[in-house]
Amino acid sequence: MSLQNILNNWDKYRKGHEAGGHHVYEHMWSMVIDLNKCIGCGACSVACYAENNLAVVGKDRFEKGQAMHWLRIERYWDEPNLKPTASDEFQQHGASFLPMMCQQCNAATCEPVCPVAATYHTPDGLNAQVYNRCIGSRYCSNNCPYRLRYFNFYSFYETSWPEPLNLQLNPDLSVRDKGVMEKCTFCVQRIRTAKDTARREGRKVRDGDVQTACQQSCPTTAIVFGDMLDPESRVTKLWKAHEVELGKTAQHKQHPEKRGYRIFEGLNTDPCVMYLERVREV
Amino acid sequence: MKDINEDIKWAQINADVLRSMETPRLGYWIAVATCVAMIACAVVAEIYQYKHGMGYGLLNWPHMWDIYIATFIFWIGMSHSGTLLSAILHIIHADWRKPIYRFAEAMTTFSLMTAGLFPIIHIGRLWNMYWVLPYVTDRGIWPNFRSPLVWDAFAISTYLTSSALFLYIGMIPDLAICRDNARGWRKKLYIALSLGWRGDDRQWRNFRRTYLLMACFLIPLAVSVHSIVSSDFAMSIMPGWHVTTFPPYFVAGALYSGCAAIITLFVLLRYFFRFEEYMTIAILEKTCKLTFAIAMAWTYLNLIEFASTWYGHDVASKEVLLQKFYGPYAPFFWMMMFCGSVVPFTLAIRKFRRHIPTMFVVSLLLNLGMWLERWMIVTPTLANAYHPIAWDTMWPGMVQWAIVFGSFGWFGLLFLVFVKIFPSVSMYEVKEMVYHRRGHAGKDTEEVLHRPVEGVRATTGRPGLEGA
Amino acid sequence: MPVNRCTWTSRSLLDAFRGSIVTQIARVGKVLVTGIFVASTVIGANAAVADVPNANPPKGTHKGEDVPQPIEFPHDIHAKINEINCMYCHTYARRSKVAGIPPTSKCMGCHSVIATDRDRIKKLTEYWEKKEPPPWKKVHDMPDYVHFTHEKHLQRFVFNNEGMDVTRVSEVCAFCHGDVKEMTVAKKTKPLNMGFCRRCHEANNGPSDCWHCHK
Amino acid sequence: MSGKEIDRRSFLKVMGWSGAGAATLSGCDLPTTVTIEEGKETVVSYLMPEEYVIPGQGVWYASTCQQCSAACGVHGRVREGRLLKVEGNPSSPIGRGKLCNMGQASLQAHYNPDRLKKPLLRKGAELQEATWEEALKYIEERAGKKSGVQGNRAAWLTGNVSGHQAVLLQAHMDSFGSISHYVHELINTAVSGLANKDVLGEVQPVYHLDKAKAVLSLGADFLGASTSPVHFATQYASFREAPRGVLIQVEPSMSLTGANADLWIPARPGTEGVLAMGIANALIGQHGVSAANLPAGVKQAIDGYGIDRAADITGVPRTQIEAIAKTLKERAPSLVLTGASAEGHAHGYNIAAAALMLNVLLGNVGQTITSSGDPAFPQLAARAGNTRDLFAFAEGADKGAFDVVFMWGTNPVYTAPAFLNFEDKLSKVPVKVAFAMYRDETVAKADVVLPLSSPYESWGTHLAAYNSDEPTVAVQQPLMQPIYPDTKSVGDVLLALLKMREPNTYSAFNDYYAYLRKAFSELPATHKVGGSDDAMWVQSLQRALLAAKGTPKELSAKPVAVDFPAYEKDAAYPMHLAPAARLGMWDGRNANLPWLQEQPDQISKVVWGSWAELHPKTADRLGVKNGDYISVTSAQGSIEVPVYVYRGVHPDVVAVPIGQGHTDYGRYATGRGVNPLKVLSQVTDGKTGELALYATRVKVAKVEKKKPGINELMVRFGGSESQVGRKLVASVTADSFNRTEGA
Amino acid sequence: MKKYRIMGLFSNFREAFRVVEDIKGGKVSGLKLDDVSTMSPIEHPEIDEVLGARPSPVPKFTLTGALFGMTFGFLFLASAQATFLVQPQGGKPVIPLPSNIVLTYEMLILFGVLFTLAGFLISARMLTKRPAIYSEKVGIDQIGIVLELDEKSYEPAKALFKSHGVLEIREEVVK
Repeated sequence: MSLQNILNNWDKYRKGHEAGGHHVYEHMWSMVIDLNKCIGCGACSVACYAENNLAVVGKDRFEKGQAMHWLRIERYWDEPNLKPTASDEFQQHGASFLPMMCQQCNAATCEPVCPVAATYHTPDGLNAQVYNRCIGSRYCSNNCPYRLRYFNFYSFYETSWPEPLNLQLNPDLSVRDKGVMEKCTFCVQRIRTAKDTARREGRKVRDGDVQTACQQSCPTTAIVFGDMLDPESRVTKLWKAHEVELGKTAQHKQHPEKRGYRIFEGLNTDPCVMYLERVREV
Repeated sequence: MKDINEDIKWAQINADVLRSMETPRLGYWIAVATCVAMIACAVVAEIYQYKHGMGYGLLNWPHMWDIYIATFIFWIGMSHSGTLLSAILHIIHADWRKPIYRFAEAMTTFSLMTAGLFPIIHIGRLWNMYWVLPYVTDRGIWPNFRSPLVWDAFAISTYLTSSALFLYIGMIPDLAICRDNARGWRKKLYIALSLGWRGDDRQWRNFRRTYLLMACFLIPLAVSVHSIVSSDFAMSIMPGWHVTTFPPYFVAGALYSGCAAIITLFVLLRYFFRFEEYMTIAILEKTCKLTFAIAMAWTYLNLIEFASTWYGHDVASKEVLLQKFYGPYAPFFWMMMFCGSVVPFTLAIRKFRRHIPTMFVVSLLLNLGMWLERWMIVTPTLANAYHPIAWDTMWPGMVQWAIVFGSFGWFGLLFLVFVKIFPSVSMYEVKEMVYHRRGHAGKDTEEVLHRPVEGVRATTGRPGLEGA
Repeated sequence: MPVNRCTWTSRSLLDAFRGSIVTQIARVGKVLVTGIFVASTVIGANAAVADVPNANPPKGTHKGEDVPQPIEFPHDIHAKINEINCMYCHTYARRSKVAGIPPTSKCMGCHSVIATDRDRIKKLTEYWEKKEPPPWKKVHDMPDYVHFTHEKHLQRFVFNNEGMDVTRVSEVCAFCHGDVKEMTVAKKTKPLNMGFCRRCHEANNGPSDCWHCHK
Repeated sequence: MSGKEIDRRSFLKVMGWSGAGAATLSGCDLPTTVTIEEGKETVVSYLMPEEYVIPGQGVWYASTCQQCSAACGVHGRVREGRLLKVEGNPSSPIGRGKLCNMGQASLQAHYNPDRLKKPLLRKGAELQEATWEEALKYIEERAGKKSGVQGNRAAWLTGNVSGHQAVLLQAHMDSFGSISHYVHELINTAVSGLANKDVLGEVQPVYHLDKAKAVLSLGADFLGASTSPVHFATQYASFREAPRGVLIQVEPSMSLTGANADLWIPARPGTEGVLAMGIANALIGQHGVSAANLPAGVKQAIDGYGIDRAADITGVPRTQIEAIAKTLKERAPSLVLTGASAEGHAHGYNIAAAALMLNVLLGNVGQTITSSGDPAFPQLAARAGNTRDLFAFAEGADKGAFDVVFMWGTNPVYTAPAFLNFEDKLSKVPVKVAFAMYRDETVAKADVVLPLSSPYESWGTHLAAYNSDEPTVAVQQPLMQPIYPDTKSVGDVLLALLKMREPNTYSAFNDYYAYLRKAFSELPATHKVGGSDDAMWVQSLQRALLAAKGTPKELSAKPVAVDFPAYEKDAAYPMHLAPAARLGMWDGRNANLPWLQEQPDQISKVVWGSWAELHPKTADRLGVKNGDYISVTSAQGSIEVPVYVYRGVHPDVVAVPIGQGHTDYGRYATGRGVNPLKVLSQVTDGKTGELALYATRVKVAKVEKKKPGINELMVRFGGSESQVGRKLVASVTADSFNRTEGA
Repeated sequence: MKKYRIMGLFSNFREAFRVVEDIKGGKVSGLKLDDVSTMSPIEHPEIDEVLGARPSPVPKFTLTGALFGMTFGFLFLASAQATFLVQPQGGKPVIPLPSNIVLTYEMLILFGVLFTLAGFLISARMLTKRPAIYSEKVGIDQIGIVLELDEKSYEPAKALFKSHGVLEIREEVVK
């Protein structure tokens, strides 16, 4: 905490996202979700409940809109680029499913608004939420265009895990009490375990070492997860193949028919989750 | 027409004002009891919320904020007129401010004290509220200075400190008068508070400078405070919040609701403390005209905000706007427009302006409109933001209503305590007003100045300020 | 089943205020004072204490409570008199986040022949014969949102630390556990709070990312 | 996954718990919201742990999921003796390392707070807790060697059962000389099974979705409530890879599969067969598909349903029928499947047979439909359930044909339609023995209840109801010590019962583990890894499966001639009831799992309750909107249920998914929603006698509900069902996809 | 020599000002303008014309406070941010100017106000004991002309007060 420090490192401290950001990233965890394969079954969502100690809130609280699903499957009956079918009478093209979890934005709008810095960007490229620092101002959730942050409106642990259901709780992460915000962490406890194991074995984290709970469960393998800084990882290849790049607000694709896109990219949140468009017979 | 009867005797001024601070009567206690009862509602609700979580206020995903924040802005807004207007009017030597600025500034301080409660009440873990403050700790963590909420904390504490000091410094000569007329505990209190004021020329000279400098600070400060509060919204990314006109819009709204509140309290004080001599219709009229001007500015800024949203053609913002017009919150939106933009036209009509009961009702309506405005800023955006899966209509629960209701009791109680302990009309400044008026009137100055003053003393025939 | 939860939420409002706001304000004050005090002393003291190479041991003391254990385990006899390495019994420390209480089989490995006539050993044998491990109580407890890893700290200060002899591991353990050699039943003698951790991380270039410890 | 799966038995034996039961587990690093509790928490310590057991680190063990009959392999993560998470077992040819939502929620079945902890004995009207000795004595007195119960007077009413449990069950039956085994499953393949047998010569052939380029599904919800949802979903993933297959779904109300179809068509309920005939007509007539391999009768039947007639009967436009035919022809190989909504009619068999005829016509047999071969271990094979058995059992019970019934793995009191009057008939059996994990409607009627340990606490082997082309015996091993010490695995219960009947043979086995271990050691030498019995056993446990490749076989392709009754309108009951089953609630057995209750239904996004799906047209006619109540009345009774309106349902259909409406099934399920099975009409499939699930005609009327309570409210996730122009889900054409990603 | 402080109370402000003018004009020997001060119920700037310009150092305090607030504010924020390295948030730099400007602005005002207050308390000699000659009438409507004088000027001054129609004379011995 000295003037010297500020002056010496001024350039470093003044480096924003556009200039590459402050971090020298160790990893850049990211995800690809193939909507062509996603069937909307919800296995990922339940897997997330199991892995991340998500509270079951019950019907009345669900009705009030206080559910805690970090990974939610959205279902829409229309698509913006899909013209209504000739006979508008039936839902002929089925439904449009969209699994939504925290997009781990590199320029996350939730981060700068937290009054106590309980949410920030880690050197792993993750959007961290530190539960024990959170005071529950809920500003982050308000400022998340994806609405992917969930608030502990109650001490859910009082009702969600009657004995012996509480024996299932994962000890690798906290059970959240009332008054704190929570959200998808890309299964940070699994990332941590994989990194520890790799370190113990004296090697780098390999592609596939970390599987998120949703990815592991997905019956159609629609979710791919990995490190964008590893040039050999599947996600890197997919992002490349679909001509989507991090750090852009609009992708100028050489092949516009490539399916990759990021949701609300134009808001300059720079999400780390790329979706692959659904495929339809027309 | 004259703002004030310039022939009023100075001793009478002292007597009238000190009388208002005397041992309260039954009506006062009833008012206090009412306020305490209202606070009790809020306290019960808050205890419940504290124990069981924010959910019972029916806050939800995506409505993480609701009328707590709306009421917070409301109170912050109300705090603006007092000090800001007082400071501006002081600088431009509009001396009609003098009989009414004291309670207006008190209103500022108390509404800030009320507003300050809301961020605390609304956070999920209020027992950790102090983490917002930048204190040195060996844990090596700081608040996040990027967050508009931290700006709020800075701005509000600066504003509260400054406006309380402004109020207090302006009150020192009056406190000295109280000191001279008080007994018992009050005497001790006023001795301490008047800081040894004796009214010598050195004190007056420095007092004048200090007061002016404070006023100069307070004007930009007050503007910054409400623009910072508007940053809570304008700095976000949400449609309907991310609006460039928000800072001036908020400041205008703040002045507006503050002026309306001044009218309300003006009427009440005039009636209950028989301050007809000081809080004259002429001053009321001036206040009303000012309010009308601000109301029109507010209306304009409101319309320009809609226009820019409409013209700007951002899909999400437009959606929010349309939802305000036609959605489930539309009745409240149109009521806000009615109260905020139509009702103030009564202020433009002399007949209404001079009719005190009408003005009382109108001022309440204006403030209702301003409260609705804040609600309509916070909630429709949350109800219809970018992600359509999170579109939701939410009505606040009883816990929220009770706390909002109680905040009025808290404000009322603070104000009731204030009027009995502090002079709610500035005695020395009314004297100055009379003095200068006569000084400038020219013709009868000599005569008035040379006329021996009758031996009227504040204490004569009156018990003075009793303190147990 | 007593799944203990409490304190930083509220049982009753009064308790909560007693337990949180008032004490926290007090704590802030204390922290402010001690923070400045400690900061000044730490800088001075770092150079002096250098028993463990490449390490700046954390400063701070704490007066822990006496914890009644099912068997009054004498750390002094084992670690001081008999000079048994800490990791002989706390064998998981180098492999896992938790140091682990030694399995009863490990106790019995020696105590089926050594000192079998002592009361404590008789009690131990009783447990062994009942096929029940003694219900040891946790002395160094962390809040559940803190994820401390013994393994990494041992790697940093012992195994990957040049010039550090594994037999002196107890000096590293003492960073956080105090001089256990001088205790019978272990007692908490270090504050083990965030300031304590942070200061040490700063002094030894440990990670400063929140998510390293809080998840 | 770490390769540390080894003999669980020794692990459990040596692992000393500081006591027994759940109470002491609290000490082992359970995450709570606690701050510091110096000296109050007990630390977990072991008595004599294995080398690989390290506190603070999870170990993965393989086992088998028991949430449905698909028998997916799982890996369970165990830490400090607690099972924390299950994942798919990548070695399992069924799930391929994947797991569905029900599989994930199996944890909650295991840790369910409503599990039975002690045996129950009926004392008067009440079931009261008893000891195992008392319960077994009670059974011995009434069904032991000396009880005199013989032959078919002892009955078994179970769900799907396979593996060594089936062997023991058979032995138990044999000890009575009984053949009265009634296997009841609501979600079954009995109708198509018979059609398959008649046409293909095999009840359950293997489908190759991944090889098909076009799939016509007549109500087959293979991604949802089907015989092997995870397996089909993994196949679906490769089906959808470029070059991408086309999925056409014909059904009365949208299923999960329908929601993912390229073309979703609501045919008039029960006319799917006619549609198949029409398509066949179009194939023969317009695309020159040779009908030479069809028997004459079949050809004749096809001719009877010209495209126009088919279009008229089914309500599917002619153009669509032609388009389907075109797609099926052009995108060979194709696959035609049928499912519950097509088969659940009085002529369900005919519809299934017509679909098979299409497969034969398109030459799919041998391509996308192949034989599963003769099973390697026929005695372990799954006894697949159906509803016919339930009728048979009810009839027998009604006549007083049974002295004792053993019930397990099925909840007929809940699933039986009201017309069957099952509860009364069941009560006529003097001794009702139930083995169960939870109290459910059937258990509540039993006289003695033996508490089962959960599948993750039990040993067992299973053969999947649907086998992929790599049939395996799935091995189920306990992942943790029983939470409740007074529970026993199914195998152990069966052994205990057998010991009453055949003490000489079975007293050698201490427990089911011993039996199973012995059984494995008697496997032919070809199964032994390197000729070692122990190595084979360890490997079986590590992979939790044992290869069971059967003898290869060829399928026959002899379509049978079928005809369809004319579609009749019913003036009194103009609507069709579609009691759809969903991946999640399944047949209602998962209603007590909070994760699944809280997971929004895939289609309607309703949580924690029932709903009725209506077409907007129908809803307009009734004057109802989302959340309003309607009554659905059949000749058998009436239910009241809130409405969800969307365009994924035929206008003449009201779809009420099954699974809710439990009356006695623990805290999460009881009193939630309605059970549409209760209003089913007494219609059965003409050929198989199966309950025709989709054949009920109903009438629908609006019901006014003033201020519904939370229990009656329809709670749905999500604000907008439209993307309102935002780019959330976007799509490209298959052409473009095949072009860019096909190579 | 004895030192006195006397105060003449006037209800006629003009008359009181004339007293001062007379002293200025040397009517009382040994009395300088610097020895004259007033006690008045109101703030009336024209008194400066009578008493002459006297210094008020409050603005200096204000300037110091504002400058201090600005510098301290920014440096405090920047150094806190520089040591708090888990700060990368939303792609913003570690030391973000927009928010620091806002907060610096607030700190400027806060310290400006606090220093002004301090300046007032110091330069107005607040928090000192009231002199014995203080009359509560200056809190009502009378102006007091206060003179610091010695025995020599004592009587002439009193006479001067009387000549201008003083209502009351209060006195105290200073030394």
